[in-house]
Amino acid sequence: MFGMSFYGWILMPAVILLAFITLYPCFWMIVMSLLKVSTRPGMKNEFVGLANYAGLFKDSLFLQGWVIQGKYVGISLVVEFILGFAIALFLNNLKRSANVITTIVLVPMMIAPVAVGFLYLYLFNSSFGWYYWFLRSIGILRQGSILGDMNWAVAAIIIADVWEWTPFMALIFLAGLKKVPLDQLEASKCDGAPPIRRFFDVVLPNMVSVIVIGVLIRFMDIMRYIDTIFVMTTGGPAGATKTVSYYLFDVAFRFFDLGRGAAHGFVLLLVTIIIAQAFVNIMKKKGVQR
Amino acid sequence: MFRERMSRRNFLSTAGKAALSGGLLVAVGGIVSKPKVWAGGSNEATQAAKKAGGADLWRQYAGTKLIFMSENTPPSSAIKARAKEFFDLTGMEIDIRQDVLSTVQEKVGIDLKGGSDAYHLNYAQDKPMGTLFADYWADMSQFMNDPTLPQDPEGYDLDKWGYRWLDVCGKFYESSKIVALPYDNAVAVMFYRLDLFEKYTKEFEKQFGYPLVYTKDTTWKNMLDFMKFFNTGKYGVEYGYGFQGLEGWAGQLDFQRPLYAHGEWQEWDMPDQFLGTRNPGPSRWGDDQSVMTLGKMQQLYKLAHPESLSWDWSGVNNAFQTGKVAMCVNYGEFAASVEDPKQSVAAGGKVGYGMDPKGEPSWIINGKKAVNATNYGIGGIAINGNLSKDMQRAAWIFTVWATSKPLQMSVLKELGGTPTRMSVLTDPEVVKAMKRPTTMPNALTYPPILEAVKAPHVVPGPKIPKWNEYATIQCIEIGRCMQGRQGPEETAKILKKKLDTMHGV
Amino acid sequence: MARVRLEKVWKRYGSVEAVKDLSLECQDREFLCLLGPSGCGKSSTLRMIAGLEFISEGSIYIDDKVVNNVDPYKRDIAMVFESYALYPHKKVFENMAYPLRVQKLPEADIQKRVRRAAEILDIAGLLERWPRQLSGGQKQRVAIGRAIVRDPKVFLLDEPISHLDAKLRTHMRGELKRLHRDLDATMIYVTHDQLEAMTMADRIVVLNLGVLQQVGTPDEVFNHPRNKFVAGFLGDPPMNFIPSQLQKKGKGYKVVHEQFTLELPDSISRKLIARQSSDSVEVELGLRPESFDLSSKQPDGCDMQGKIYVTEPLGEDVIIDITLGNEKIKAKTVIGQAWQIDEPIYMRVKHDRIHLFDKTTGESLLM
Amino acid sequence: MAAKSRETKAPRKAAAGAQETIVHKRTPFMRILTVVLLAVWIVWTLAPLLITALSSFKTAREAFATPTYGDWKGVWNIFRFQPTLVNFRTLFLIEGFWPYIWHGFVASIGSALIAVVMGTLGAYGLSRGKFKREGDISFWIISTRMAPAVVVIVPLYYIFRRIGLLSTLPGLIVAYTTFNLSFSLWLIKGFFDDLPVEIEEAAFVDGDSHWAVFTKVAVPLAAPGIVAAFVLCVLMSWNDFLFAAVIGGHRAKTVPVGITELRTTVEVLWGPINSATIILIIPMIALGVLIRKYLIQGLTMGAVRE
Repeated sequence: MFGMSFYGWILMPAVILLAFITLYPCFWMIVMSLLKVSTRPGMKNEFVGLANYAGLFKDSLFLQGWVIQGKYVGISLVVEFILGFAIALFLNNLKRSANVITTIVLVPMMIAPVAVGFLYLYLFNSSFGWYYWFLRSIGILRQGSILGDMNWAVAAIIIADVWEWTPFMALIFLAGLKKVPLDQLEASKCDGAPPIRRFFDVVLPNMVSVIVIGVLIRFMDIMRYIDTIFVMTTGGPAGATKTVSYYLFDVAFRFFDLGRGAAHGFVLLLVTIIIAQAFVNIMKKKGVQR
Repeated sequence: MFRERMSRRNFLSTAGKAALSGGLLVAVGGIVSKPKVWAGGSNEATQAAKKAGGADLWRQYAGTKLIFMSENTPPSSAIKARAKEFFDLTGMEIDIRQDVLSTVQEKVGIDLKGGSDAYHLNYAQDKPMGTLFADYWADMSQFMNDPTLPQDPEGYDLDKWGYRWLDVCGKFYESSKIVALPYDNAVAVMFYRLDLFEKYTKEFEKQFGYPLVYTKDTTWKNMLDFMKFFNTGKYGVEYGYGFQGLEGWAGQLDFQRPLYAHGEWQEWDMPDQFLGTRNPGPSRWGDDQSVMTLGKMQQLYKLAHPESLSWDWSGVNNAFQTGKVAMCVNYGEFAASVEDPKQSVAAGGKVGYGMDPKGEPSWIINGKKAVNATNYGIGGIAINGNLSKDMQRAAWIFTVWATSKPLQMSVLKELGGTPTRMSVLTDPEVVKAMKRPTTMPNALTYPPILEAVKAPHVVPGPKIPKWNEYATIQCIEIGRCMQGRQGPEETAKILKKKLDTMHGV
Repeated sequence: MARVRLEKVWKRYGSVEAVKDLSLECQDREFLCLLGPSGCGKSSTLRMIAGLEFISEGSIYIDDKVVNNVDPYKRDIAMVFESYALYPHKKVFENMAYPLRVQKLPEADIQKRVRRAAEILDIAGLLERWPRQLSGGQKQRVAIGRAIVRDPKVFLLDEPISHLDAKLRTHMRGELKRLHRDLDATMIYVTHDQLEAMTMADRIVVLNLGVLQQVGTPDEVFNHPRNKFVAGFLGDPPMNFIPSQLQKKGKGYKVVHEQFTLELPDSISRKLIARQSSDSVEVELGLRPESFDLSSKQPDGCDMQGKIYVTEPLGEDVIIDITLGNEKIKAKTVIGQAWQIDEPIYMRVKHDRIHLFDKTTGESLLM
Repeated sequence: MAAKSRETKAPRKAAAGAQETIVHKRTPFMRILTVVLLAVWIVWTLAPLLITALSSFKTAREAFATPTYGDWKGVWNIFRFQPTLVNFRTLFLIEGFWPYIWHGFVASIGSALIAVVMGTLGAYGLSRGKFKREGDISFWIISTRMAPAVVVIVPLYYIFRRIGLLSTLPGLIVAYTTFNLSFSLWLIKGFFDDLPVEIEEAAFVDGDSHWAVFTKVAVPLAAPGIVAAFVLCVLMSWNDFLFAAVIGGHRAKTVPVGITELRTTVEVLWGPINSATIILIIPMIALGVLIRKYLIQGLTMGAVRE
């Protein structure tokens, strides 16, 4: 009767277009990952089975890429989480100017990652960058360089990410804080729990789902985007910021080893999905669906 | 670059105004129709063609539209601005698409490897492009003696160009095929603050026992002294020297200079370094000289500006312009921006240009020579081999036109581009401009360039199909070594292993 | 006006069976109440009649026409939703006019019908308001108004007044009943509130777990419940059930409990004999709180004796909780006597108000 | 949704007020701490933008004028300059940025329109219909958000070349749709899920067909969500770099691509880069503020509501 057919029909256009723009690339990726792509015209692509995948695990840049990616993702997420939570708590404290300040805080999220890269490339430049000047002036950075130093360069891309995305976390947490049930808070207050206890016993458990969603979305995006790194360091110095997603760009578009690139991309996608799924499972286990 | 920007403004202002006034219209046009090249009135070009005596040869593919995928370098911009002349001469439209090199690589790579012909002409930078794609480009030698096609009156022989530049960007792995003609060069020379050198020479002599001058015999060991001297910060700059260690092409070239300077060391043994080879076999990494040089480079890097590893040519140029470093090795075309008082504190005759530092004889243990290792990038124009024969011929007409002496001459005069034909480099007008005061600041670098790009100083770099991967691996490992993360011996060993694995040795 | 008939209707959601083999008929101009606890399938039944849910099996007829595959808007029905379902982006007038606009009636006609409906419902002053500016009762009237402007064949009402406060609910009960009379319409009304069903319905359909329990007039279902579920669901406080033994005694029967023995009157015994009950059966004795005569002193012919556990005065009446051995029962009486907690209390059962149910099946033994 | 939010608004407001005491009491110390920390955060947020914005009006030498280290008075160098439009002039007259802005504008709006129209249809279908493999469809749609762009670009390039979409605005629009469609579908679905079904059912019973219920009742009620999805699609497209660089290319270059090209082989045109950065980010900040209320719901694809 009503239903099925109508809803199916209106879902169709989206599904067809999505299939066209996602399934084919996916299929292509899987096929290519099993081939050794020819390097000269006239030569046939050669079927090599799983050799491309096996090759990945012998490629130290690939393996190192995961370590760097882990550092980048891990530290960024932790810092964004902590700062975001703090800011959310403080924003929550505001009464009158809350809206204006929240609006200011969210500004960085709107900015193109490429632009963020250029902002920080400019600020960290040792010849004329104001942040470089500031760090030198307060003495954190002695004679040295930010983007030319393997440790500082990682810090730099993390700082850029933190700058852009902490507001995202803060806003999500703020939304979460506003949904902590009043009665539970009051009950805990009546039970005489000190503020810290109240935070851990009432506030945090009520925010698990919000936290998981925030971290999950940041995780997914940080795994995909290479724009900021592309602009700021192009993976250097000495490969210090060559995350596994950035290295994929190298393999596919600089080495033009499309077979290897496809295998690389497939593994990256798989790992992202698995970790994301694990997050979702945690959320389900906690039984705190939105 | 001051001059360049000024003249680019002249060239492009017409287009800019059009875009401003009718920005909407132009842009809407972008959706529905293909953008038009500025085609119009001037008959000067037609006259020139007639004078050349073969107007019909030039016009045989009139009506064709050619697409040239190029890096956004000054010569490409200049040619773009002259598309109208080309149209008047040949009746063909030339659509020049400019992108940054990495994007050019991506697009050309996908295009060529997919057997497609979206881009008829490709920018053929010798190493990052040619090594990968040369097999996909058309052989130009078939057109060179073809009487049914226009030919350059000077011809295309090796000696018509800078030292073996035709080989460098036109021949890959075999000498029988020519896949590109050179139209743009970038040669690395030493930029140093002559004013500071003159001012503090006594001071320096007191400390180090010899005068502070830069000559073609200055060695990398002297560089250590210069850096120690300037790094004190007392002499007008913050650091003595800055490298260009940015991963990729810049870093590969930069590391290559000290490596080759000491005993002409190169990664692989090749029959002809200028042609390269498809699989060079086992690498030389790990031999005593390589470890020795790496060790010395570590010392150099310790004293160089700490940002060196993240700089490419423009990064180090910014540092030089802002007076952060007293010396840097950079490509000749940067002279314009260094000499521009609006951008640079070093402008106004304060800069000296010399050959790259020489190898230090005491650091050489393989018994070979110490040289002023000089490397470069030669940009060529190549024709997509996936094109039909007729389209290839049409593309050839553009190639001949774009690499001809008159065009190179005007590009040099107007944009400060860097010519590839010897006839331009030795033109009296250009020779005159090589001394101050000059209207072509880039020409100031030609004397050291012309001296350095010959044997034995010149080093063309390993031309291998896996050049990009090699450059990445090498930059990362040497970079780690320069940051003190791993010792020279260890680095050499890792490089040997990785590069040999890459080639399946 | 129209008749609605359901024939062996099933509704399944995956493996869950919401409505099982339901057959019933709603007469023309009847006020039929679907009554049951939440999850009993009453809403599903109503939504199947409306055409908002698929019918898994069986058929639904409106005026002898099978409507299983007819879209809701072609069934000529009007529905009032529990949440009122007013269109938040339309004013009250437009909300009420909506069904008419869909039918593309002339504007004058629409105006006339909406105004008339508004007058009937006493909301003429609210027509220019937005739904968010209305109170719950007003929204409810608008929702009803939207239903009546159409003059449909059948009105379907899904717990329309359950979100109102108690006082308003009582008021609306009366209003709805009057409306039914004035409109002379067929109405199917879903509720979980037995009081609503009792006061308003011509007939009540009691559902539990998707199964039809009993259909009948309010009097029938209240006084002659077919099973223990119906008996327990209707009445407030609910009927007391006391597990006991039904034994034959001479020609008649008696109910035996460790605390008391109740001799059954002939009228009941006859029914039991007709059922050919065996000599001794486990039964549930069902006694409504109203079916006791209470006394603090032992009267003649006292049936049972208990102890007062607590008293709940209700103004005019009082409910007394009584401990009867291990059982606790509630009795209701007129206020007036001082009942003391923990004092003994003596009860006489109104013999015509006795219910007996089979212990295992829950079926009434008196039907 | 409106009905629902009305019911929940009152208690939520109360909760918001009482949150003040979630962690600490409102002591003067806490108040000062709050003000100070938020002030620091605002400076940290705005400083890069301020420096860049001011630099875009400076000549190169003014922009490069950092003082000696530790010379704190030198901070005023940031504000000491003769405003000039030379960078903007270079950007528009020489580098020809107008078309880039226009391309970005057309491509983002075009793609956002497609994504929102198809997304609204699909979201309604997915939200209200019952499908056998609903979970799989949902997972598929959301998983497209996890695919690294680099992986998608190469095969898309080949398809686009074959059908002639490469390096055209329509091509760029379709390319953006790869990420916009799944995003908007998922986001708008969340808004439809929030609508009480009864309102639509009432419309059904009142005599509307499916299509009429969808257009006259469901879409107007989910309009805020649809608008938010549209704006966010515009934002993501406008900001995109990789697709624009490879699929868009020459004839459909957008501002982010244009910016990266200002880092030329021979010099980094910092002045024009700063101007272009400002041009790139200002409209998006404006859009972001505009849909501020739905921003979080949008960016979390509907999972978190404010």
